[in-house]
This record gives sequence, C-alpha cells and structure tokens, in this order.
Amino acid sequence: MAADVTAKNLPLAKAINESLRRALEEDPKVLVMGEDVGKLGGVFRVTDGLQKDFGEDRVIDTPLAESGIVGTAIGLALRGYRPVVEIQFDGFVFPAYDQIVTQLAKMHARSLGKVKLPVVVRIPYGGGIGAVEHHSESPESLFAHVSGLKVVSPSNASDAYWMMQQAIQSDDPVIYFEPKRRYWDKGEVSTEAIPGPLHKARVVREGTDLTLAAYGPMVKLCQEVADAAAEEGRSLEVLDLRSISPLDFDTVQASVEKTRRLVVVHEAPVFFGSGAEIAARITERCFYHLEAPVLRVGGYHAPYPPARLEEEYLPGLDRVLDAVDRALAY
Amino acid sequence: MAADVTAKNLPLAKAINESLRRALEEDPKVLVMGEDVGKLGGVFRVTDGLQKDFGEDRVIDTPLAESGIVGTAIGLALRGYRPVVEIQFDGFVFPAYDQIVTQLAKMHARSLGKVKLPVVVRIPYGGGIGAVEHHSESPESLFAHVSGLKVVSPSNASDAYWMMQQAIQSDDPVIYFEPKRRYWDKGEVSTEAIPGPLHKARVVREGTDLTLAAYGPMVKLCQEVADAAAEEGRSLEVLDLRSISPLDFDTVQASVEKTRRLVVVHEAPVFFGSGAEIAARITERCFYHLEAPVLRVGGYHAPYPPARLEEEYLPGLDRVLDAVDRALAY
Amino acid sequence: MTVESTAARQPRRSAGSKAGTTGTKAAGTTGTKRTTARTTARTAAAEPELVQLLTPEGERVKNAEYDRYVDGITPEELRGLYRDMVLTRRFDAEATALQRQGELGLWASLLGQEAAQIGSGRATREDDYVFPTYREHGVAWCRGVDPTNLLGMFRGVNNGGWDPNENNFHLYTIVIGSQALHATGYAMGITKDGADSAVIAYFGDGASSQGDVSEAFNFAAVYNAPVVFFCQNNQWAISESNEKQTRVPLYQRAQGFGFPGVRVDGNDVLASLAVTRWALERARRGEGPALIEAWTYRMGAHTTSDDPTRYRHDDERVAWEAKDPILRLRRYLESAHHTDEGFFAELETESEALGRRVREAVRAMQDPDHFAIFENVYADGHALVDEERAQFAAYQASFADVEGV
Amino acid sequence: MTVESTAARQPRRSAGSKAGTTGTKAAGTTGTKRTTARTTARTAAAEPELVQLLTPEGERVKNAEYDRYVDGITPEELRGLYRDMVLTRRFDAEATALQRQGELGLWASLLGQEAAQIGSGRATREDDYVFPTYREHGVAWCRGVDPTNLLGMFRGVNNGGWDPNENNFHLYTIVIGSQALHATGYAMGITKDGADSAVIAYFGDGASSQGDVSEAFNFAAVYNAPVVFFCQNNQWAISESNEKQTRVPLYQRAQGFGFPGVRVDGNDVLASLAVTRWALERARRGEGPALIEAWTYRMGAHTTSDDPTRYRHDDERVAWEAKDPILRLRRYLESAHHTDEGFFAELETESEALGRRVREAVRAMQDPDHFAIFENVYADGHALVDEERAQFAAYQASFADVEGV
Ligand SMILES: Cc1ncc(C[n+]2csc(CCOP(=O)(O)OP(=O)(O)O)c2C)c(N)n1
Ligand SMILES: Cc1ncc(C[n+]2csc(CCOP(=O)(O)OP(=O)(O)O)c2C)c(N)n1
Ligand SMILES: [Mg+2]
Ligand SMILES: [Mg+2]
Repeated sequence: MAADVTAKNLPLAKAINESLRRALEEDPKVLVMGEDVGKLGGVFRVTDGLQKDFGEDRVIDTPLAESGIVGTAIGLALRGYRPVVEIQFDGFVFPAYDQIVTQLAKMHARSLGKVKLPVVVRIPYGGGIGAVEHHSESPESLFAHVSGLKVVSPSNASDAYWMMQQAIQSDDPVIYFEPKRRYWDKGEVSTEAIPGPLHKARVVREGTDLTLAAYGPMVKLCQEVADAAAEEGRSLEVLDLRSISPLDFDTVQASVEKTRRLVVVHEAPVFFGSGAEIAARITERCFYHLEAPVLRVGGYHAPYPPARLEEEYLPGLDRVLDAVDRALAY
Repeated sequence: MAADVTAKNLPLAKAINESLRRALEEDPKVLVMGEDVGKLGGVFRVTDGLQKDFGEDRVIDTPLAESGIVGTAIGLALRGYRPVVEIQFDGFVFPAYDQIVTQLAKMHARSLGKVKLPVVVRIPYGGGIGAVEHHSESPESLFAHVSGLKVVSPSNASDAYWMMQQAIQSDDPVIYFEPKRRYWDKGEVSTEAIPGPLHKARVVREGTDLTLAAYGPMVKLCQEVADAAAEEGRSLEVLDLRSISPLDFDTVQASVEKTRRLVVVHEAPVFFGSGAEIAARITERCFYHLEAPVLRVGGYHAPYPPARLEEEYLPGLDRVLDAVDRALAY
Repeated sequence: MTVESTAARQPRRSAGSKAGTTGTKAAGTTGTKRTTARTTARTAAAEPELVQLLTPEGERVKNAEYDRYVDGITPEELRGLYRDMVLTRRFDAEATALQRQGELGLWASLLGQEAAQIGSGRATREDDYVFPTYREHGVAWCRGVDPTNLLGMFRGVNNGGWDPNENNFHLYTIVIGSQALHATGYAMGITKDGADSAVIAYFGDGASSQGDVSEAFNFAAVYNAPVVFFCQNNQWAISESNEKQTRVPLYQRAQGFGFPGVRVDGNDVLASLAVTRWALERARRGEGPALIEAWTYRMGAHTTSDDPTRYRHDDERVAWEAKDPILRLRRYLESAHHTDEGFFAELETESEALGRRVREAVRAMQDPDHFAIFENVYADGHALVDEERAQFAAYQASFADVEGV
Repeated sequence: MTVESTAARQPRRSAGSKAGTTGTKAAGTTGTKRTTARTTARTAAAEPELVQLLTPEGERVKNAEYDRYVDGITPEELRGLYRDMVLTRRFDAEATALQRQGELGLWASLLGQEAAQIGSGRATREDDYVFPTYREHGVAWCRGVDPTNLLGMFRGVNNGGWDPNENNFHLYTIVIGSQALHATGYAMGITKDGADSAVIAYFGDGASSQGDVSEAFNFAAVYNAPVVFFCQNNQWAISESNEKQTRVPLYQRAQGFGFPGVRVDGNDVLASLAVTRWALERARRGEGPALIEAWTYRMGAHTTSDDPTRYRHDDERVAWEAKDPILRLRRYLESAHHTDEGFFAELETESEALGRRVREAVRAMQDPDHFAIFENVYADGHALVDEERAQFAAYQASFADVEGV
C-alpha cells in the first residue's frame, strides 16, 4: 500500500475524538451527550474540546441519569437528531438498560420501519486500568443477545475512527464499546481511507495451526500470544472480530476450516459470553473440520475483582497460551 | 413409590401460591412485594388471598417502580427480611436491572460475605398466551451471565412448589422464572416430599438416540416431541434442566455420553442464549462422544412478534422434530 | 346508537352530584405500626383545588385564570368537543365488544376519560407532538389517527399500526413511563431547531412513580424543554389506588423540579382544554414544562383482562358516573341552546357508522405474513437476521414439499 | 501537625468572609435559544434560606426552630466535634498523600465537607443505620468504623472492607443513587419491626437526578419510612455544576413527594447537627422522611483522578475557604473560651498519630490471595464457581511445577 499522506499517528481515544469532531462538523444533526462530556471533555478526554468548538447546544452535559440520557436521546432521534451518548463507565450503563432494550432496540420494528433511531451509545469498557468496582466490566453479551441493537468494539485507532464514523451514519442504534485500556495506544489513522464494512471481521495475522478470535482490548493480547507461539514454532491466525452483533461467522468459519482449531478470548465472563455463541455456531458450521472443541478464555463467573486481583482474573498471555496448548493437544 | 396421601393436584400457579403461603406462615421474615400482589392477587392470581391472610405489612402493594421494588427489597433484606418480589411481566424487569445486576448480585461478594441478600425475584416469562408487546419475553440469559445471581425455572407444579421453597430458603438472590403459559397446567404436589437439590437437572424421560434439553415452558413441548419421535421409532431422552445458573452440566454430559446427540430448546432467542453456553460446554466435555453438533432451537434474533405470529416464532413440535432429524442425520 | 345507549353498558344512577367533591381524597392508612403519625401527615397536606369550568350539572363557572383560554369558543366548537367525546366513547365501546367477540386479544378502555383526552388533544396544534400511553384513543382521534389503526396491536397483528410522523402522534408505549423521556428529548430537539411547537406526554397516576418520569421532569426543567406532562389520574393503576402511589397530590410533584403543576377536573372537557392550552402556550413561548394532573376516573376495567370487582366497590364508579364528562357537556349544550334535536340524531347516525366501520375494518384485518417476524428488526439489515430468515424460508418450504407429495 | 498545617496543603487566604452569601447562586444559562425565558423562570424562584447557627466568623446566631436541638450542647461536645473534623481532615489528607505515593489507586477526598458529615454523623444514634456514598469518611468516623478499613477499596484489595452491621454503616456505594433505595427499604423494615430507630442516606447533588433517588423519595413517603435523605450539595458533580442537575434548589424536591426539605449550611457543624437531629427525631417518632440539603463545597478534586482546573475557577474555592468548617468552629471555641492551648496541642499530637497509623496500616495491607476472586460470589456456593476455582488452582499449580523443575 502506498504511504498515506493524510495518515496521522493517534492514540485510540484521540481517534474517537477526531471522528466525533468530523461528524459534528459534517452533520448539524449530530449531537454528543453525557455526563461531563463538556468542559471536562469526559473523564477519558474522548470529547475534549468539542463543546468549546460546537457549543453547549451540540455537546451537552446532561444531568446524572443514564436512563434520562438514553431516553432523551431517543426523543432527539425521533426529532431527527443523531445523538452520540456517552456512558461514563461500563458499570453505569445499567440504569439505561431498560431504555436501551425496550425502547431503543425495538422502536424500528415496533413502528414497522417508520421510525429510525440512529443513536450511538459509547461505553468505555473492560479492565486492566486498576480501577475501583464497576469501572472494569465487559457487558457486551447483555447487548448482543438483544435484537435491534448492533454491537461493535474497535481494537485500534484506525478502526476506532472509522467504526465511529460508520456507527454514526448507521440508521440503527449502535452500542460502541471502547477498549479503555487501549485508549492511549497509538496507531495510524488515515482520514481519507475508504473503510471496509462495519460488521466485517479482519484477519489480523495469518496462521495455519489454530485460530485466535477476539475483539476490542483482547486483540492486542492475541497478537502477543501469536508472537510467543511463533517462537515455539506454532503458527496462529488472529482474527479481530470488530463486531459482536452481527458477528461475522463467515470469516471465522473460513479461518477455522483452514486451522481446524479455535480459541476465543474475551474479558467478559465465559459463562453466557460471546465465546459460547461463537463456539456453538462454529461447531455447527465446522463440525467435521474441528480437531478440538472450541476453547474459551475469559473472565470467571465472579464479579470483576478488586484491582489487585485483576491480573489473575483477566485473560493474559499465559492463560491464552495454556488454552492454545490444550487445543493443540487434541 | 407409595401413593402420597398429602399430594394435591394443583395448577402450577396455585402451587406457587401455596408455596408462598407456607413460607409466609413458617417464617415471619418472609415478605411478598410487587405491583398488584395484594387485593388483586397479582395479574395471574399467584398471590391470591395472601394479603387477606397475612396483612398489608407482609404482602405489599408497591408503587409502580421496578427499580424501587428491588432496591427496597435489598434494604429489607439488609434488615433481615426475606422478600419475594414479583415483576409483573418479563418485559418489565428492565427498570430493575441495574439494582439486580450492580447491587443484588454483588452485595455478598462486595461485603466479603458479611451481607447476605436472600431475595427472590419472581418473573412470569415466555410466550404462547397471545399477549401484547413486552408480555412474552424470555430474558433468562441476561441474568445467567451475571455472577452472584441464581437463575431457575420450574416446568411443573411440584417443582414450582418446591423450588420456590428452596429459593426462599436460599441465602443467595434467586431469579425465579415462572413459565406463564403453564400456569394453568395441573400436576401432583406433595407438600411433604423431601425435594432434591434446587440446581439439579432431572431426566424426565429416558432415551438412547438423542438428548433433548429444556427448562420451564419447553419441557412439556420436548416431552411431546419425544412422544412423536417414539412413534417413528426414535428414542429421545428428555432433560428438565430446572436451573440455568448454575447449570447442571454433569447430568447433561452423562446423557450425551449415552445418546451422543443433543438438541437444546428454549423460547429465548438463540443468539447468545442458553443453548450457546450448553453447546459450547458440552462440546468441550463430550468432544469425542458427539456424533453431531449440538443443535439449538429457540427464538429468532428479532423482537418477540405480535401475537398472531408467535406460533411461527416459538419453537414448536415440528421445529424441534426438524432439529432432531438434522442431528440424527449426521 | 346514542351516547346514552353506549353509556348504558354501565349501570347509571341519577343520584345528584356530590357538588365538586372530586378534589377530596380520604386519608389512607398503610397498615404500618405508625398509622397515627402517618394519618396526621396526610391530613395536614392541604387538599388541592380543581380547575373546573363546567360543573357536573353542566353549569359554566367562572375562573379568573383559565376562562381566557376558552372565552372565544364557539357553539360549533363546543358541539365538536361533544362529538369527539361521543365518537371516542363509541369507538371504545366497539373495541371492548370486539374483544369479547374474540376479534381483539385485549382492549384498554378509556371509558370515563373522554373529557381529559379530548380537551387536551384539541388543545394541541398540528405541529405539536404527542406521546401517548396505551389508552389515549381520544387523543389519537383528535390528532386524526384513524381509530382502526389503533386496533392492530390489540388484535396482535402489529406492535403499532401507524406512522407517528403522519399525525405527530407517537406509537403507544406499554413500558410505563418510558415515553416521558422520549417526549422530553423531542422537546429538547424543538428548542434546538428554534421551532415554536410543543410536546405533550401522557401518562397515568401509577406511572408517576417510575424513575423515568422523575428523570423526565428533571431534564425538562433543566433544559427548559417545551413539554407538557399530562397525567390522567384515573384513580387506579390496575388494582392500586392513588395512595399506594403517592403521599400527596400528584400535580404537586412538579414544583420540586421547578415548574408549575395544576390539577384540572379531567371530566370537564372545557377545563381540560383551557388548562392544556395554557400549558402548551407557555411551553411554545419558551417558558418551559408544566404538569397537568387531570382528575378523572377509569370507569371500566383496567383492560379487558382485568376484573375490578376484586379491588374496588361499585359505589365508587356509581359516584363518578354522576360526573360523566359527556353528560355534563350535553347538559351545558342543552341549557345554552347550542344544539337541536337534529344534532343528536345526526351524531347518533355518525356514531353508528363509525361502529360499523370499525367492526368491519377489524374483521378484515389480515394476519401478517410470517416473514414479518424478520422485517424491520434493523434499518440497515443484519447478517444473522438474513440467515435466520433464509432458514425459516427453507423450513417453511419443506412443509410445502411434504404437502405437495 | 496541626489542623492549619493539614489545611495548608490548599493555599488559604485570610480574605474576610463574604458574610453569609452561601445561599446565593447565580442564575445559569443553558445555551438554548430561549435563555431569556429560562432566566426569568430561574430568577423568579425565591433563593433559599440556609439554616445557620455559626457564621463563618464563628459567631453563634439564634434560630428559633433549630436552637433547641443543640441548646444543651456542652463545651466538651463542641470540642469533640472539632476533634472529629480535624481528625477526619487529617485522615483524608493522609489518604490523598498515600494515593500520590502510589499506595492507593484512587481517593475521593471529603475536604471541605467535614461539618456536614460530622454534624449529621454525630446526630445518629447507635441503632440508626447509615447508607453512605463513597465520600462519607467523616460519617464513618462518627460511626466508629476504623478509618483504615475505608482504604481497602481505594487500594484495590477489596470492594468494601468492613462489616456493615458492626457499626450500622453500610458499604460505600459507587453506582450513584442506588443506596437511597436500600436505605428506604431498610427503614421500611424498621417500621415493620416496630423499632424506633432511623436511617440516614447520603448522596450528592448530582445523584439527585437519578431515577432511583426519586423512587426512594416516593417509597419513603408512601410507606412513611423513617429515613432521612442527606444530600451534600458540594456544588459539583465531577465537572457539572448545580444548574446542570436541577432548575431549583434541591431541598425543594422533597415537597413534591410529600415530606419536608431543609437547606442547612453544610459548613456549619452545629447547624448540620441540629437539623439532622430534628429530622432523625421526627423519623423515629414516626413522622416519616425528610430531606436535608447540606450546602457545602468540595474543596479538592472530585477524586485524585480529576483535574478541577479544567472546569472551575480557583476564586470559587478561595471564596469557600473563607467559610471553612473547621476554622469557623475554632473561632467560636476560642471566642467562647471553651479551649486552651493544651487542647490544640494534644489534638495535634493525636492527629499526627492517626496519620502515622493510617500510613502504616495501608503499607501493611496485603494483597488478597488470588483465590479471593472465587470467594463469596455466592453464600450457598455455585457449581460453576467451584469448577472454575478448581481449574484456576490446577492452572496455578502448573506454574509451580514448571518453576519446580
Ligand atoms: C414498567 C412496567 N411495569 C409494569 C407494567 C404493567 N402495567 C401495565 S398498566 C399498569 C398500571 C398503570 O397505571 P397508570 O399509570 O395509572 O395508568 P392507567 O392504566 O390507569 O391508565 C401496570 C402496572 C408495565 N406496563 N410497565
Ligand atoms: C450510575 C452512575 N453514573 C455515573 C457514575 C460516575 N460518577 C461517579 S461520581 C459522579 C458524580 C457524582 O456527583 P455527586 O452526586 O454530586 O457527588 P459528589 O461526588 O460530588 O460527592 C459520577 C458521574 C457513577 N458512579 N454511577
Ligand atoms: Mg391510572
Ligand atoms: Mg456533588
């Protein structure tokens, strides 16, 4: 690929910031709403500078009420706006859960397609930043199970930028999970690129012995795992799923038909997690190809632990390698 | 087994009613709370007559606010009470979801075991009764994924009675899903029996060719499927899982090791549903036993449809038989 | 069929009106050990005044504050309000009957709440936007929504059978209280657009307890959104009476959030019209939200699934029948000589025709195509929905094969 | 280290007090196209009166309603309140320092809110129950919770390091507003038990916007529950000032739910004590809930992760420093000759000792055993947790093997 002169090297958080800025510039109907998104620019500075440049009318500090934020965003969308709402942390989305599940997700179907709700719900999620309770969770399963929602999670700055553009342009509600521990990771962002489809998975690294599938914060880990495995002479393919609903099973299937082994990695608890759905469906699609059962590495069936224990709780290099070993041992 | 002179033939709803009555009688700390649970006896009459006999202090009509109901139930539990709260319909549990997920589920762990919250949340769930929107959903996955909660669903009157006794006695919060379309189905209830463990699955019918696993409203359907299959000379084993969290994988595994084929049936959407977790885990446990992938029959990735379409949406005899055929064809 | 004969479905006594006692609510007890203190607290709260322009006897009473909103009303407009109420009641009775005949799965009757709905509905301007609950059949009527469209969800053929933007009348919302936030957000959008229309959000007495409704009050106040909260206090939330929901009159809730609340006689169509006009006009002028509590009564069951005899005495309904909204306006029209026999006869014919049209429309309603399950789940499509639709099609086709054999 | 030296972490100016202007809040604008009307509405609302018993200069002012609640207070008790505030501030400063040293992951400082917390905390009786947010270190102190126990969650070794039932002080709650409902439910339980204790629920100005808090108000009112809602209005919810949360003073919210609300000078420990005693006593007598809004100021950052220079001017903090709660009581004690030099010197020593003890305790805090992840998830156990614990053990053991080689 030719060097892209428009490419910038941006931290993931800044890439989202620039994407929001572009959307605010290009479409007067785009709004940014949430707690502390204004002067403060959000607790992670993802909305830094936006209120200053677009005014309090478009970058709105809301009262501290998540149901109110999503509920009024729905009303604004009914009026023709395209609100991008911020939930401050993963653990604080639940007061808005009713509005998301019973209203945001269902309005298009309920209205027989007459009403569209192009609302993006941004949720910084996941652990690894040493935070207190409710600040490190990965609730994506709780949204993926709900039809009417789309659920995505970028793993790098470029995707963060482009997937946000596409999420805002989508006429469907999109739950946009931001891997908070990767906010500071830099990557090339070409603001002129023509992005691929929002819901397509990407082969991040090709391999032949086993497929690692992940999204959001775990993609980087899986790449490290593949590096480590390569040193032991094992060739792992790494998939960045990018989208959890819809989930690009075709890409996973193609990879597994080649490698014949699959390990799924996510931070969320394994029980009823994304790995379950992927394992079930891929096993059905690739029954005669699989040499080993699909293995899952994720959180335990326990509340996200206090920070001093999170390293033990989270999937890490060794735990994923252990699963790789087990899969290869079949 | 000798005929039980204490056995009564009760509709499932009445069995729960009698179980609540017994709990109210035996333990002055037991409370029943919810919308319309008092004079009306609940919209399904599950709490019929209880307020009359135990007073407004113990059978409490609450304001119309589900978060308030669960939140105050938590406070009452902290004070030493054992509240049994009713959510009027499946689709109305979401305003309480935050209190359930962030408070009810986590308090025991958060307090390092110092605080117990013996709260039972009763939720009439599932479809098949021709109701309007929000009255026919099966949201059990959204609770099973959350650690700290136990999730159960009886399929018959006797289990309804005894599982409610055990749920109330449990020192953990229990989400008790009531199969509303089976409320009127009668069954023998022995109020003197010694019940088995709350979280153990039961082999409802033995078979050799394939295992059908279900819970709540789908158990009866699976029995009908097994009858129909028997006529075609196929011997299906039927499991009533009874508990979704924890899920008795040992019983499922034992069955699948025998039959080598498994179909899971539930009303909830298949995507990220219980079937996914069961398929993933049983495939891991029984990889060399399975002759076919675990197949799932459930709802589609679409909102529960208007009543005139629910028959097409819900798993029915033919759809399950179709899955059985497909599994047997491997 | 006349109004009277429609109403005759409910036994009606001609007991004289209890002269404006609608505002008086008995103090409730809670069954706690502290009822004494409780009762004191309740009694201490001053009982609210109702805004009333027409007495139950049909007498026009003066009101310094609200008269101006209906001063110019013409006899024709008054007859229009009467007609609206009569036809709404007729439609509602027809739907109830259709449910009993098995044509509808459920019906939520507005019987008794016609004045609150027609009065407030007629106060809206074309460019205003309405967010109803599931019982605002009278408001839908005022907005020009074809009544037969309301029946789809109750028949079970859809979850909302009209285009909200055609009449600025949002879909019915069943999850209690949710729409209060949608209305507030919509109103925030009006402000952003620099438009001068307003929004009205309907909800019930029970709904006032939901956190969402309080959050809506607060957002509306903070953003000074042009939204009118219209609470039909029909005394009951299914089986729970008002004192199970609130300790003090509901209209007072608004004050604590920083905007005015008013209690209006919800069985008085003129007062409902006047008070709603006041609230909508100030909202349009940029003076922010207001709460209207319309004091009314659900004369029928909560829905056709409900059995109110389990939780309330018949005398209560009987007492409220003396305050019937339609009867009251009829008395006024007659005493003011605003009508002649022709009017009532014509309306009877019109009413009968409406009933027939509704019956026929419902019976003609087709069940949706099975594939409708998969339609409109997403606006931009979703791979899994496509996959499941295809599987469903193949599965359906497999039967065709079998049947074809 | 003396109080002053503790406080010296924040630059302090001896600018004369702005004479009781704490109650005055400038009208905000919203940036909507309707600011004129909006401003009118805001200005129209009468600005609230603060209950104040000690002026910022340390002068005791009379208050007909609330004097009686502190009339009998002895010099020793006053010194006790002073000591409480000084030690709480010392503890808080130590925790902030420990965070900077990397011993804590985070700290939420109460600097500036000592009077509100000590005054209200000291009003509680042993059998009352307290539901805090995450910032009630002063209340915890009053309840006898060892301050070092508060640090576990901020160090990341647990999510709550004390037994709530030991001191009737519930765990810190981070999800904003949730605890208001727990408090209300607990209070409902007190009523059921026929006991005469009360509950106090703390929350912030931002929290008042949450639906849960409104639902708690309503449940408390409907059930006449003995619960006092204590809102520390410290002017900020992270970066959002009061007018982003509410259009009118928060104490007024209560009225709409049917119980009294009072605004107290939250930097006046005596007034905070008096008003909370009033509210708790009436709750214990069965007169139901009350809302206290303590008008105070968060002098430091929201937490150690926050940078308040991004959203507020330093002058604001400087103005509030003139109303410092500790300084004010010290002036009063000195002018009333209730103290001698020995008292301050002793307190300095005690304060220093507390700081040392906290430092040492934190540094001695062990990381939890890895298996703690699986502990206490359930009271009665759960098969999956057992299975995962066993897998985890085997996995851990596999490293031991490798290392053992
Ligand atoms: C969140 C939620 N909880 C419970 C219900 C069940 N429900 C339907 S109507 C109703 C009572 C509503 O009472 P009110 O708000 O007074 O309105 P009304 O029906 O009297 O017009 C209840 C509890 C619901 N629809 N939504
Ligand atoms: C439900 C929820 N949403 C968001 C947050 C993030 N958050 C933590 S503290 C805070 C501000 C709280 O302000 P206030 O209630 O005034 O209390 P203060 O911190 O000022 O004492 C926010 C938004 C949270 N903890 N919980
Ligand atoms: Mg009502
Ligand atoms: Mg604050």
